[in-house]
Amino acid sequence: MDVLISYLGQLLQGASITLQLAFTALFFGLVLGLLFTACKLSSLPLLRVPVNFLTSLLRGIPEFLIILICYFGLSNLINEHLDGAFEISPFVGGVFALSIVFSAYASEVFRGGFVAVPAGQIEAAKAYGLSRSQVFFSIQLPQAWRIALPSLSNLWQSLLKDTSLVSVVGLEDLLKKADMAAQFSKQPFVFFMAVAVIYFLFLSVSNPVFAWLEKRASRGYRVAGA
Amino acid sequence: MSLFNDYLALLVESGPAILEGLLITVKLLVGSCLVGFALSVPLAIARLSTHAGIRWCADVYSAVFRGTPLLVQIFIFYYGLSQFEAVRASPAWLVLNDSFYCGLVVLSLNLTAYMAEDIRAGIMAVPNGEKEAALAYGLNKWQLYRYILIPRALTIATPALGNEIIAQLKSTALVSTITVLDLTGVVRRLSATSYTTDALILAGVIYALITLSISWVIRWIERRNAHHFSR
Amino acid sequence: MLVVEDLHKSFGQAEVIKGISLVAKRHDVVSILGSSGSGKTTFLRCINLLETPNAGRVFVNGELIKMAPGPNGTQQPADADQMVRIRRKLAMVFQQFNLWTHMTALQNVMFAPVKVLGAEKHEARQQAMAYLEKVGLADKANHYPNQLSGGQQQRVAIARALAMEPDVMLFDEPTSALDPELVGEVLKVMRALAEEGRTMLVVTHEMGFAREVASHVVFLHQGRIEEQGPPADLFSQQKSARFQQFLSGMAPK
Amino acid sequence: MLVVEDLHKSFGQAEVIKGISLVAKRHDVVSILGSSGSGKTTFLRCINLLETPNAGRVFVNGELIKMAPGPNGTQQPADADQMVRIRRKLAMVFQQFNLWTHMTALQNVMFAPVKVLGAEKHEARQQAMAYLEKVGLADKANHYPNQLSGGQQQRVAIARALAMEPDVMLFDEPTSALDPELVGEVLKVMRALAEEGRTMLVVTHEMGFAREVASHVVFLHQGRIEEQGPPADLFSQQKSARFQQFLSGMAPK
Amino acid sequence: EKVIKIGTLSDYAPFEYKDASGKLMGMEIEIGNAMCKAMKARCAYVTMDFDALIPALKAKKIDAVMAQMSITDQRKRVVDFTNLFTLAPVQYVAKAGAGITENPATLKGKVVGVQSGSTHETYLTKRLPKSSSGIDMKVYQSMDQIWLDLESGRVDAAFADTTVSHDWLEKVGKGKGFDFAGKPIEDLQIFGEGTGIAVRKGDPLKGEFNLAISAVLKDGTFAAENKKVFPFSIAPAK
Ligand SMILES: Nc1ncnc2c1ncn2[C@@H]1O[C@H](COP(=O)(O)OP(=O)(O)OP(=O)(O)O)[C@@H](O)[C@H]1O
Ligand SMILES: Nc1ncnc2c1ncn2[C@@H]1O[C@H](COP(=O)(O)OP(=O)(O)OP(=O)(O)O)[C@@H](O)[C@H]1O
Ligand SMILES: [Mg+2]
Ligand SMILES: [Mg+2]
Repeated sequence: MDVLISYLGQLLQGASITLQLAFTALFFGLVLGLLFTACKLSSLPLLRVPVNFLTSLLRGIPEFLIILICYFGLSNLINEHLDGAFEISPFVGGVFALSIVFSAYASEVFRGGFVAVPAGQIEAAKAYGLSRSQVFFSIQLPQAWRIALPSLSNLWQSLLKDTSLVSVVGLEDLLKKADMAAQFSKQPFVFFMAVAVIYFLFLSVSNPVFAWLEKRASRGYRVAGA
Repeated sequence: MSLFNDYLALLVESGPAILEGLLITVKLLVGSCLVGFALSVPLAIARLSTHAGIRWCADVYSAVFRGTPLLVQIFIFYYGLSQFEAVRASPAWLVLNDSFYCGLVVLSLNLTAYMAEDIRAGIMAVPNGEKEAALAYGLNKWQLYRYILIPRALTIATPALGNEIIAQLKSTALVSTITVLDLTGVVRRLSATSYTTDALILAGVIYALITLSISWVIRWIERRNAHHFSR
Repeated sequence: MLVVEDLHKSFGQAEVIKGISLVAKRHDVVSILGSSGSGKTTFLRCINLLETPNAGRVFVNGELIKMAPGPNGTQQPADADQMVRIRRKLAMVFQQFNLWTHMTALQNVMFAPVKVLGAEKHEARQQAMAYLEKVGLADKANHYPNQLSGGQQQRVAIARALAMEPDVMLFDEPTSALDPELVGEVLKVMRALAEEGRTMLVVTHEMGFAREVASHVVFLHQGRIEEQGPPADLFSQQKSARFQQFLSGMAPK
Repeated sequence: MLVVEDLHKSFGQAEVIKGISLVAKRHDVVSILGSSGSGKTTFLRCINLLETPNAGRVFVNGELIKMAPGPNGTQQPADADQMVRIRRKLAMVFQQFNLWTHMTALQNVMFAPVKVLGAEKHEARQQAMAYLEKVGLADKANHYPNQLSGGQQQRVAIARALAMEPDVMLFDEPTSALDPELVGEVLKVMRALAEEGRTMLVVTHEMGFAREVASHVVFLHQGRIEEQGPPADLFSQQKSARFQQFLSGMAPK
Repeated sequence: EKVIKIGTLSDYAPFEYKDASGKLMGMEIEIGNAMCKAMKARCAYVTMDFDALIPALKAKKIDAVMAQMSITDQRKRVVDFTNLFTLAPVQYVAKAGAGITENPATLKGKVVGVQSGSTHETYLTKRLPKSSSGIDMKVYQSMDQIWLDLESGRVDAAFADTTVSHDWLEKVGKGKGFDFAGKPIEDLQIFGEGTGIAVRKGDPLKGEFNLAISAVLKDGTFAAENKKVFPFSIAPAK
């Protein structure tokens, strides 16, 4: 217990890194994910096919490889062109990697939601002369959002925990901090339980938020539960 | 070309080991997906239950398994429980002591929680009128789910479930923390002995290929089920 | 046979059904008229408990549907088994059809007989085809609902209800999407059903139907029965000014 | 003003529209009759390109909707901007209403005017309320579609179309869910619109409407125009046996 | 003043680790500081995972690696190593009184845990394969896990670096009745000589580090730091 208390500050620092990474990646991931979804739903094969391939690839390659590629690969690339004047921080590299991976998953979740929107309502929107983007944002998105929310909350849970992948490039997130403490103190359980509790706290904040979002998004629906 | 030769040499030299790891990975993936899927449907239904007790249990399960890192779960199941004499004496030890089955169990339980959320979303997206028609025709709850809500929900949730399977492919790698030599375990070992990243990259390629085929199958299933959505 | 006693239903603050009582025996065809929003659909939905009434009692074939008090002053079905059992004796054609999108027309029609009544699959299929034939859709048996025209969907919905061969049938505007020719066809079918001894409640805007097929006509207004009686009397002379106006097809001022 | 030339449409192997031509000028109210499945809805959908015709040309206010050959023998709209622009001049009331579930009645009505026509929000709201008033739904403005009765939904759909103040209106059975009283109301509104100079295509099963409001009646049968003309002539004497039968409200043998 | 960016680990006590305040400490860090002083440079430590060290070196995110990295032929293909910096003796750990020693016969029918990809694993596979020795090998991703399974009895012995084992034995193991089993095992071909400091190929930093290593060995800094954590010396033999 004493060890835990002495390392509590470290754990909280790690938790703060985890949250910073996760929120930033969530924002960029959602935006990019919607963009990917739009491409996937496009009637143009030129947009659809490469994006489908890209997102499959992003989901397929192990994350720590993507992070290594983003951090070192991008640095190398930029350095070659900018004479090493530019330095990507581990945070930026990590957020970049987490964002594109998140967006790849999110694009599938959104796509499922969009497909489930009743065709008649999209047709009504088209018939009234809404442009593609208006149909997308005003009719499809609000309804797809409702259907996508539970799966998005899944992705968010995963993202919170995937921040630990960024420890490869030296960012010390919650799990890494716990690892370090466990390795030094030789008391892994104390710290792993602490991690579980802290993640659980995150969950108990984010769950009500998602429940609230779901309720808001379901205004006007009679939901088929039982 | 020398790069290619390097990989070729790696394949020839470590091919059997990699293949063995791949087999374990596939077994874990298929096994946990089957079990996880089978359990996730009842869990999703329980999450939507009007019975507060059932819903509470389901919520707690979902919160525990989605809320904590899989790594920690595996760790606790394998190393944590083994610290207790009582567990070691119980019949559960037969499963827990075997790292492969222990890994399979935890992977399945974890996936269940995630898949249940996707299915819950699908159930909630089924137009209410179709559910009411089923009730009006005297289907009981079980039949309502079995014939109307679940089939429709699965169609709606297919892309999200595909995500879950793909993510699971990589989650299986975490079993290497409990001495199971899956694909990642094998290549980590290879790269640690050879001090090069060739094997890691090779594994990346294999994972990517499996993912591509999974997403292809998912698309195929979706297309097959899509006929009644078109108009 | 169906008895409804003093049924009430509110959505939030708004009371939509304000105490309706009704008796419909075998061979009875009760036609329910009323302007849009008067509570016709809600009334039908309360009978098979798709909507739980706030008060009132419903008997089907003499059996009271048991209700229990639910949370904050509402009611809820007390006995799920009984509810399922009774619903099997009631078939409903919905105003919006509510066909199952993931099944073909044929599957929609044969589904409930097989799963609910336990009919043999082969026989149910033959019977379903016969009903589809009856509504003129044998050639569309393998189409999915989304590949059918509005009127075709409505006819599948009718065939689906017929295939249950229920004691009591609840029809919610079953001919709204049909042309006059088909309306005539459907009315014929209904008359035959009444002769077989079934009980029917039909919400309709077809005055022709109310006049010719119904044995009893009920006029709903703002959740209450404003006027009722045998069609011959009702259509020749109306006591209620509101019903008069409704029939005259003119707008209220 | 609307001109359709030799329109064809197939679903897979089945040809549903087999060459329809039609001219509708300002002030024209064209009533389209036809039995269920004859292709009425498909025809309307081809006009605003919700369904891409396999062959044929459509002119709106004299402007040809450009089509380009698509993959494997189909057609597709050639100019997306043009398509959007033309659709703004066409408003449609769908057979199944297709209201946007995530918007209230009021939002449904004011949405397109604001987003598509760029109307000022405040004004659009006032106007939307006026149209809801016209269809008798001012008190339901803040209800979501799922909280409205069938007839109320249909009236919101009509108000939504009216609010666009389009040149050409496509109505697909706009009174199917309405009682006779409201039907009379809606017909009045339509007559007023025609007097304002708009062009209307109305699919309907209300012979009364066809007789009294339409300036031109078209009878579709199996994807072809079987008979057409001014209602006075058509209803007094039919050349086509099929049309005769249709009107007589009797089933074909 | 010149800045040398040194890549290291944050979870490898007692060589390098972060204490409860997040400060980087450990034997290698202390000696490293002394070497930097000798080189008249300022050392900036950058921590990351072991996997990322060599890529980071190549990407110039760091200039040197000081993380108990063993000098091996494969690694020499991609980086340059300084002279030998520390030795890395290896030894079994088991329950005291279990009768296990460095003699393979005592391990017959027993399960030995090793870290995946380590030289210890190579040793068991090459020198004592199960077919001839009857020793069951179990491979773990990290040392922590071996210790846990040693406690729960899933493995009978752990085979690891004496340095690492010592840390665990002092903090946990001895209290639970575990100890070194037998003497250190020598096999130059497999275990190599020990660890060095890695730098980019052709980097003159290598020469500077070599001078610094000699300096800390000579002035007693190394021995002093060594003594703080281990009762035995891991200084390279002359
Ligand atoms: N997506 C589709 N795939 C296959 N067949 C279709 C599809 N949509 C419509 N059809 C068929 O085309 C025919 C014409 O349909 P349409 O909806 O135009 O009929 P309608 O005249 O509007 O009939 P109703 O009065 O019943 O609404 C019908 O037989 C229908 O089954
Ligand atoms: N879920 C709901 N929430 C709030 N109000 C509702 C809800 N469902 C129905 N209503 C209201 O109850 C009233 C009666 O609706 P109902 O559907 O029974 O009318 P109806 O007589 O069937 O009309 P129509 O002929 O238009 O189908 C309507 O005013 C409607 O707006
Ligand atoms: Mg109704
Ligand atoms: Mg139609």
